[in-house]
Amino acid sequence: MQDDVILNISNLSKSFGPVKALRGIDFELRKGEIHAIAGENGAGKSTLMNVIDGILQPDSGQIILDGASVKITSPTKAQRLGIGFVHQEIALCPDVSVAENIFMAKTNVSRSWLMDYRKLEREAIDVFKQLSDIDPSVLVKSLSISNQQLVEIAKALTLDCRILILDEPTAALTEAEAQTLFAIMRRLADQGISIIYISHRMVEIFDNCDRVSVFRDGQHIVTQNVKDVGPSDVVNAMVGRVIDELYPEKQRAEARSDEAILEVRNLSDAKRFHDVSFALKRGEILGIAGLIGAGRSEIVKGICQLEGSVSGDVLLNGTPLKLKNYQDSIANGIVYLSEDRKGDGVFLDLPIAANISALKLEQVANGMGLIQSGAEMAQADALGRKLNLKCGSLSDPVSSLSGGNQQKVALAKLLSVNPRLIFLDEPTRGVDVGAKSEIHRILRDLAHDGVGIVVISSELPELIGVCDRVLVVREGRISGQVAGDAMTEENIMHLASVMDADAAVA
Amino acid sequence: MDSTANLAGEGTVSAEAAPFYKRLLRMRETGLIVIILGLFFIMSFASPYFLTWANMRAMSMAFAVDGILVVGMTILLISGGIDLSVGSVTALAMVIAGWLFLSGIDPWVASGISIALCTGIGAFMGFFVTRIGLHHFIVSLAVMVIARGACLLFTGGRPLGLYTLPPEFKFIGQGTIGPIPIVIVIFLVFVIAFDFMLRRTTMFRKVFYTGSNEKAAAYSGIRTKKVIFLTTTLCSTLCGVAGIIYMARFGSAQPTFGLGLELTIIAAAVIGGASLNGGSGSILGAILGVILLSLVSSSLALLDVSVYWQDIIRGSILLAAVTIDHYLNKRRA
Amino acid sequence: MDSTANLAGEGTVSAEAAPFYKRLLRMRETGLIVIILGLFFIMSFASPYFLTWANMRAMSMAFAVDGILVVGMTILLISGGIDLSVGSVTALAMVIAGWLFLSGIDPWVASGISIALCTGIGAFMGFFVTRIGLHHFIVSLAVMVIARGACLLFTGGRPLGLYTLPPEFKFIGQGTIGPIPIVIVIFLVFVIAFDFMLRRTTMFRKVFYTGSNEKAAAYSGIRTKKVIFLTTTLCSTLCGVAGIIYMARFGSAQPTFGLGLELTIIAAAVIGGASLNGGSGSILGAILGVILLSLVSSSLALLDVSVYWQDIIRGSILLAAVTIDHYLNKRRA
Amino acid sequence: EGIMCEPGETYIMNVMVSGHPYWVPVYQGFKQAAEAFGCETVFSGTPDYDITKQIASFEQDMVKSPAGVLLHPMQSDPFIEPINRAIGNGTEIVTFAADSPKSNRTAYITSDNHAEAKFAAEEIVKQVGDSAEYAVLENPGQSNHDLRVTSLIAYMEANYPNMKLVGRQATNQDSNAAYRATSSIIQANPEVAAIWIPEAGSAEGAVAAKLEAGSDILIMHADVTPTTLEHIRAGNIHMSLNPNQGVQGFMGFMAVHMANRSEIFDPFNDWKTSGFNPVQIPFVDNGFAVITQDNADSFDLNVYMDGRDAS
Ligand SMILES: Nc1ncnc2c1ncn2[C@@H]1O[C@H](COP(=O)(O)OP(=O)(O)OP(=O)(O)O)[C@@H](O)[C@H]1O
Ligand SMILES: Nc1ncnc2c1ncn2[C@@H]1O[C@H](COP(=O)(O)OP(=O)(O)OP(=O)(O)O)[C@@H](O)[C@H]1O
Ligand SMILES: [Mg+2]
Ligand SMILES: [Mg+2]
Repeated sequence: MQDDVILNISNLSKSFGPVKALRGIDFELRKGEIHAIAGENGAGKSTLMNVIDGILQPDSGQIILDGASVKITSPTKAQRLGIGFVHQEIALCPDVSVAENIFMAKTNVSRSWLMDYRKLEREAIDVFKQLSDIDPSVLVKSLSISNQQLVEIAKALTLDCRILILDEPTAALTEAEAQTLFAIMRRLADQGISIIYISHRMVEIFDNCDRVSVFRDGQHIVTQNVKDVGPSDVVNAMVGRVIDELYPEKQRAEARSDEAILEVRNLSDAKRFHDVSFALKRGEILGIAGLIGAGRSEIVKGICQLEGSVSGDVLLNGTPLKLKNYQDSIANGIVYLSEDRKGDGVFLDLPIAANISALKLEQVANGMGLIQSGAEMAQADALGRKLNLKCGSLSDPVSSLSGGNQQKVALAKLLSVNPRLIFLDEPTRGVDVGAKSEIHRILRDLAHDGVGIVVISSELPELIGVCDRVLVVREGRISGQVAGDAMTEENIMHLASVMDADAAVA
Repeated sequence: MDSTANLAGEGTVSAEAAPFYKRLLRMRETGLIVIILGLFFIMSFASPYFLTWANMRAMSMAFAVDGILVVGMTILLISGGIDLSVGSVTALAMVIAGWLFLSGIDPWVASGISIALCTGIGAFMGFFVTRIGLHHFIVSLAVMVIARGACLLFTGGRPLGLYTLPPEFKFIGQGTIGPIPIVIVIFLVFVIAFDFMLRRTTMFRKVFYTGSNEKAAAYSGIRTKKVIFLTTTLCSTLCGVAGIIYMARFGSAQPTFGLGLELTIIAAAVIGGASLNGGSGSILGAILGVILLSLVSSSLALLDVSVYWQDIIRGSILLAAVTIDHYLNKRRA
Repeated sequence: MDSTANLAGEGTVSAEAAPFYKRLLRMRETGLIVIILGLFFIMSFASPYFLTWANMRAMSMAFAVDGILVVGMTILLISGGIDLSVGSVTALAMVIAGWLFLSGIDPWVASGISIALCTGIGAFMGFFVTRIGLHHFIVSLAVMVIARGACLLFTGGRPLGLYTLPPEFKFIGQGTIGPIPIVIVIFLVFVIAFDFMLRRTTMFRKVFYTGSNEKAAAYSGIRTKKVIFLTTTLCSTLCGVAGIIYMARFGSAQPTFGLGLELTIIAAAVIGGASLNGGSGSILGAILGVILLSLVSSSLALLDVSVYWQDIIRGSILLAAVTIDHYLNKRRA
Repeated sequence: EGIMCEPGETYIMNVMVSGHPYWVPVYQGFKQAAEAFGCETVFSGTPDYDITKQIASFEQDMVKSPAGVLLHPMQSDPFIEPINRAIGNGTEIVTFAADSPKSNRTAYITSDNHAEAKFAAEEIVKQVGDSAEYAVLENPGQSNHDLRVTSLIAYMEANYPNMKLVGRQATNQDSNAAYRATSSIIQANPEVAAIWIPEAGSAEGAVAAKLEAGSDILIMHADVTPTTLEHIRAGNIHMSLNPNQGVQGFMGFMAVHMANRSEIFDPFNDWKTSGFNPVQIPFVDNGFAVITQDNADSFDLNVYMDGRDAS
């Protein structure tokens, strides 16, 4: 048994200034296993992976690979040692084609002098056959964030590695792509490749992994065989308390209202969606499901006047809106949480507090337009507490936060303005179980208070758990909706991929 | 960490709790202040003339008006832009105002028209950047050439002698309040006002958002194009103001004024912590940058260093200063 | 779509399937070619001397050596850097080689030493950028000042007369092969070689990766610091080469050569599609940029446009050209 | 004692673009005169083409209370106030090569650019006849270069109406720009017979264009560099008019030193009541030399500077 330990981390520590991200971590990985790592946001999961990949250098501790102590000084070195890494934050070259991005590492070590673009594209198509149908000759910057995520995965799959690290690869993927990925992972594991799999989705861990390690506050808590434990044990170890109800209680039948907060009629834009009509009732949380590229984000951005020019009518509380741009939307209390956190969700270089106040600076300013730093801090502090934000200081830049905590900053920004209608595109992307259920509770409370909530999510259990009704979008049209007991993964997947009819409404 | 500098001074909970000297140590600008004080210390030993009032006055007069230009440039850099036309637009401001004055127009009115024209030039550049979608670099380069051409056209290439400017007009460039030259007073007013506004007002905070991540700013409901348009325009307007002050100071308008000035101004802003990628910078830092550059030039002149060595020494000090500053900041962060 | 330029010709499957004229239409450079042809068309009507062999030859000589500089600058820009020192390093190359020659060293050896020295300067800048972590802008600005100072130091500010250079050395600057000047031949060799390498070799593809997203490139195992170090060094080395050719051509070494040249070179690269944020650009485009700028200047001279109007016209054409190019690219995308 | 300097009595020569070789022989003349009187000299100014910096350096010179300054003011009017203040504080000021006429400076030493232009015009007509095409390169914004050109054109128009100006290009001392401009002029005007260039940097580019085009255009220029000197020797450049820089510096020193010793002089005028320095010299022409194939050997600055100290 001991023999097939391929990677052994012992007593490893790493600090960022005053923040102790890892404190004496121990961790072992066996040959051919899929090893899940779970932990709250900021527990130090990504930091450990960055150390293993040579991106960060540990302050102390040892990395033992195949029984020998190694110093991994750079990703180049890690690659040579057979370590492949899918990053939590997408790191691709936007000005370069998909094919070249995928084979960047290969190109780097290639002994050939000349590029063979045709070969690259052929091989890229081969890789994608398993995953998706992205055209390998397009530039990465023209892809949506979820497709970029797929490219990032494809990139790691082409590496000749013995250890493959996947840091929340499914955060922006839908069920279908995720399942493809799991199949690939299993096959690789069978070939003897060891996989470290980081995720906040318990289902994925329990369906696909062999062992699970739990981290908390930069420490290793426990490692167990998946089959010996249940999700609640893991959650328990993660947050140090029992989370009894993952999802808040839904809208009760008698609370249902016919009053529409939002009504959308025949919304179309030039190419991405057509004839979209739906209504959001008072007190309900409406979900939007669909496959990657179905056009969910586009529809919502269209309503908010964020992108493109749309035709059709939008009514808020019965009055038609004449929105010309997103500023109008915000003025009307309509806000949008972007799915691309790093690209357009947060200001990475600016302080956390300044990020949270960005949507409506007037709230933290006095009558003369002077920003009151006290008020700004207080606002950030209050919202940060509410969302369980883990940070050193509120004046640190957002770039110093863990992925999930960055997501909380983005969310705090929206909540800061007391909106009347919120569109959330992948709201809990990368957020840990505890904070996630807190966010769901907040959404439910807001809905109860009459705020319109529309959630787009690729995580079907989340949609089913939190929404009262789910619209399904396929190829830019609403292909149906499900509610009540009809709200099952099967029904939604069905609508998203083939059938075009109204499913039963309870 | 660089980029938090601008907001940190005011913002952080911890900073407000910390004692004054600790806050000072954490400031982005402290490194520069240390370097400048170091040079002061060395110079006061190297030359008996250095710490005289006359020398201090001469040295401050040498950077005061450039200081106004660097304010505009810093704000533009923070918003993610850049302006290569500052030198020639400043010259054009002098030339137009001088030309109008010589055509019989009241110098104050002429100055107003000239500054308005500079604002127009800025708006012109802003239009090409925000509406057409060209890069600031190339637009301002074209405008730099055009404005220089316009200077030649209005003067026939010869400096305009404006000796007849009324004394109350020249006063803004040559007068003093007590022992303090008016130019220095104007400089201080601009610097303090813009430093305060940039740190504190919601209006200028949007400049930081826009420069830090234009898309995220747009997704936060900020009219980023408008912000960029305005910072571009402001920079040119300040060129107009600087041109008028120079005209009053020199009593002439020189078509070749400010050749290569753009690089000095950008360098000063960058030394002071402004990022060429936008999103960070501070007026105080940029002014310290101008002071540093000017101090080095003045010191070399005062010490009668051979001209054949001056550039080498100047460049080396510049490089050494930014390196030291970089390390001081890194240590603190 | 801008940034596909680099691949378009060679890379995309779809492009290879499409007929030639369609591929041409899709190229980033087509807009510039159209604009240049347009100017050619207008000029051949405006002046009967325009389309003469002698005029074409003179026009090409005027941009050939700058073309070598723009190759280095473009590659550096693609990697995410910038170099303000090209003008003074080119001058320094002339001055050092000339000075060594006048001290009795064989001109070929002197040139070799001088080019090696420029490489050293590039390595020096690369060190400060990659090891210390300073920005290209500020490092190259300091080096620009230092190199200019070194020019003064080596010449006492006086141009070096190198009339006694042996004829076989002058040949590289003044000779012809058949009707074609050697300078043009050298220029073409550099351009074609680097254009090919940048499009096709794995080595230079890493430059694109590094400039497009340094972090992503580093995660893929590319030694991005090394790449940046090398592109910085290459740019200075090519300054050395250009300096030697200029020396052979003019038979003199002027310490003041190339003042302000950096802006022209950067502008040419940017007009040709290089991004100031790194990650995109092409040699062909940059060369077209140099040709465009040079063509405008030559045409204005040929038409004997009043000097007081020339700058205004030149700047306006530059602005118009980039605007048209921008629209042509947008339409196609 | 008397006309000789006291120990430590220092005279400063202040210029802009102080690395420019033009100042080198001027300063030699200045220094030679100073040595004759046992005075000390300093070469000062700014390496930049920047009025603000030159004024700052001038004012910093004043901090040292020198006996006198030989000043090349980059612009006339901005220096009025600093010059007058310096004189008020007991430092005598003399200008050279560029003037500040409205100030109280006591003397102005310069080349007569009109005389140079007139000489050049006459020489061109002598060589190519009085009904030919000619061209000029110029450097708008620099007054002495500007005068050399405008004055030549005016002289031609007034005296030789059949001389036709066919090209007028700004090249700003940049040899590559001058190459381009001259090439174009030669292409556009096959008949062009002569070109007048107000400085030497552009002449280097112009002669390269001439040689490449195989043209026999007559090149005349002002100032000289080693390269243009060689081309004069080789006959590629017809001649160059070079201001007597040495005289400029020598007489400049004399003027400022004499102004400082004005107590030895009591002229027949109102100086006592007006309060002006009695040693007032409105204008000294330092003259110019004509460099041709025959005398070129005497104009090699590097040979001249051999064994001399530039600063
Ligand atoms: N560059 C940095 N500078 C300062 N602090 C950092 C930096 N990177 C990470 N941290 C801190 O280290 C801690 C661990 O972060 P890490 O990214 O490893 O968390 P994580 O477990 O991956 O969380 P998530 O689930 O949200 O991705 C966090 O408190 C984070 O704020
Ligand atoms: N900037 C863009 N340029 C070109 N096509 C785009 C752009 N953004 C999105 N698309 C395309 O528009 C379609 C709809 O994208 P959208 O982002 O709305 O899908 P989605 O349903 O939100 O799925 P996901 O966000 O999971 O990719 C997709 O085919 C996508 O590739
Ligand atoms: Mg993480
Ligand atoms: Mg989406």
